[in-house]
Amino acid sequence: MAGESTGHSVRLESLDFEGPLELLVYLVQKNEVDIWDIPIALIAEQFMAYVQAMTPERLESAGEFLLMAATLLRIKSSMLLPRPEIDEEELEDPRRELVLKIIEYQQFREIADHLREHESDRRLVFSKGYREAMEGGEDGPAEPDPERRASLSDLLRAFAELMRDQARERLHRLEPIPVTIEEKAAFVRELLARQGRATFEELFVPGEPRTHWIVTFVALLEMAREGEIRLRQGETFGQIHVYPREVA
Amino acid sequence: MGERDELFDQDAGRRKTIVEALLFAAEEPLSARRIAGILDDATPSLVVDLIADLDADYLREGRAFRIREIAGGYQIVTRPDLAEWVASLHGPGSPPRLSQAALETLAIVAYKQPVTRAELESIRGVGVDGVLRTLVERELVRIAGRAEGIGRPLLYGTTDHFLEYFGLPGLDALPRPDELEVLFADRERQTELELEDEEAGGEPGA
Amino acid sequence: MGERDELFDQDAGRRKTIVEALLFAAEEPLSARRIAGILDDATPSLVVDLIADLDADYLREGRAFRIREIAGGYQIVTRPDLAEWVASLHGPGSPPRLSQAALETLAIVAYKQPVTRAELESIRGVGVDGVLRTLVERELVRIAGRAEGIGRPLLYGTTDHFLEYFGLPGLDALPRPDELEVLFADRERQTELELEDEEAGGEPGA
Repeated sequence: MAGESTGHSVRLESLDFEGPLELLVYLVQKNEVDIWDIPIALIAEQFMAYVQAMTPERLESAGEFLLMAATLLRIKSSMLLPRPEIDEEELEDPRRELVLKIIEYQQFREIADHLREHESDRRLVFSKGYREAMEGGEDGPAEPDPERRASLSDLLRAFAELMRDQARERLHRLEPIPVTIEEKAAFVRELLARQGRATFEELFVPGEPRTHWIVTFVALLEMAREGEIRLRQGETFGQIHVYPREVA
Repeated sequence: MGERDELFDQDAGRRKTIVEALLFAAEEPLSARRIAGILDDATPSLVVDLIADLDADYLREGRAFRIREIAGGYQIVTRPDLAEWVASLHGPGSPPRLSQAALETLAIVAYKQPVTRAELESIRGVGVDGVLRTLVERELVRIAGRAEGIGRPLLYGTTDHFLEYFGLPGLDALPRPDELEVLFADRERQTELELEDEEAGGEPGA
Repeated sequence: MGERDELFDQDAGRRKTIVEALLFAAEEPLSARRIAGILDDATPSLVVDLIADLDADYLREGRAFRIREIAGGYQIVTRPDLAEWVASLHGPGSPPRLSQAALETLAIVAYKQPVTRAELESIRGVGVDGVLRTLVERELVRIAGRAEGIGRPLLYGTTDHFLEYFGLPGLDALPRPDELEVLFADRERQTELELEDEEAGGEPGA
């Protein structure tokens, strides 16, 4: 088995491993070696071959691969040291820690596979998409999910974005605002008149300076407050739609 | 019954089941046209028949729901006589969603507490009277004392209910700014008002 | 049938209908406890019976939906064999599947919670910043507090939505590590390992 070591490296290069443990699991399986008695020289050699062939795009995680390579080399050299005769029972196999890590990682990969199956199953079934289901009112359908609870993530994002906006504000404070709220409101009205409704992003012209977007946004808030338009969002990260008031 | 009829019945049953699944899972009332379009091998008027058939099933079997025609479409809704039970689902347990303004204000209170109204307004750049009132009413924010200095303005802080609402074990579980960076950084692109649907799944870099 | 029994039957039927209306109208899975609380005159175990009864009705009547136990509650969902029809309603809008990296990270969080980012990274052998962000944003992972010790790092755990997303009744529906088909043969030594690593789970000699 050990003889044909280098033969693997060619095909190995073309594979994509997210991290060093994934690569190790692959090598252990591919070489069909006993996890409890890993031929460390062989595995280290193949591992290094992969690392050396890593493409520039993968360099982001190169540090992690290199660290593992160093570990493998250290284990390899300590395996070569003559072992003292005493207390062989107590002497730890230098590979042990690594093996435990590989096994633990592999276990979680299997759990991940398990989760993947659940994910697939779950995607085959649908719960009721419409929540307001009470007969009686004649006021037509309610807006989808109007009462979704704000999550911690919503809260944190709100703060993170405020902080960023503030940092930005400080940088841009002196910029004159070259467009007025009225102008942007007129733009929104015109768009709505033309197409009946608009998605949120249609209103923010790509390439415009950020200040324009802010003004558009303020104009929208103003118009919503005045009841001139209505904003609807079906789901958390879903599209926000802008409607003129008249549309029921 | 001839084989042909049997086939026909099977087909009708299959179509009815599909119509039912569609009505059940749709977010809004579905028109017979739309359903027929999905079924592909049925006309709108056949769909209307199937829907009537389903509704009759519900009536006969004593189901808790019926089909109603709303806004040019059909929808499965719970029976009116069960309204009070259904209403108890949406009791005080689920107050309306917090507005973005409320969320932002709350975020600032959480991080800067104890904080005065003036500070909140200076950060948000708009008045926060109404928002603050709502937050206090919903027991997410409380008055935490008075500041020193001129006018001794009220100070605001978050409540225990705030922690409960967001599932936080304690105030110190709020990510610090540096941790927030890690959790929410890189959103620059996406923050540009979500030009693309941002849930682009894969996390190649990680 | 005596008058008494008839009354009883009427009552059981009425309760079943209410349970059905509640399940139908709720936007999230409802626990038997919650339903029992609303019914007021039923125990959770009676509710479980009524739900089983309803589910049997759906099966018998060939309804397009069934009842599933998800995230510690019950929910009416469409039958899996109708998935392609229902999916055509929603168009391509359904959220993307989780990446492999996200799934692996989530698996570790589920088993090791509460867990720090450093622990996640040490098990996966790669950074998890981006993945963690996605998982928090998709509300599959929550902040569960802070660890003791230097820097008091944030701790992460899974959410209820995690269970909903995977259609799991509860965390204990996940396989135990010793139930996994670990492909690295040598079961015996592996069992040894687990005994050392965890609290001795009491799974004597495989």
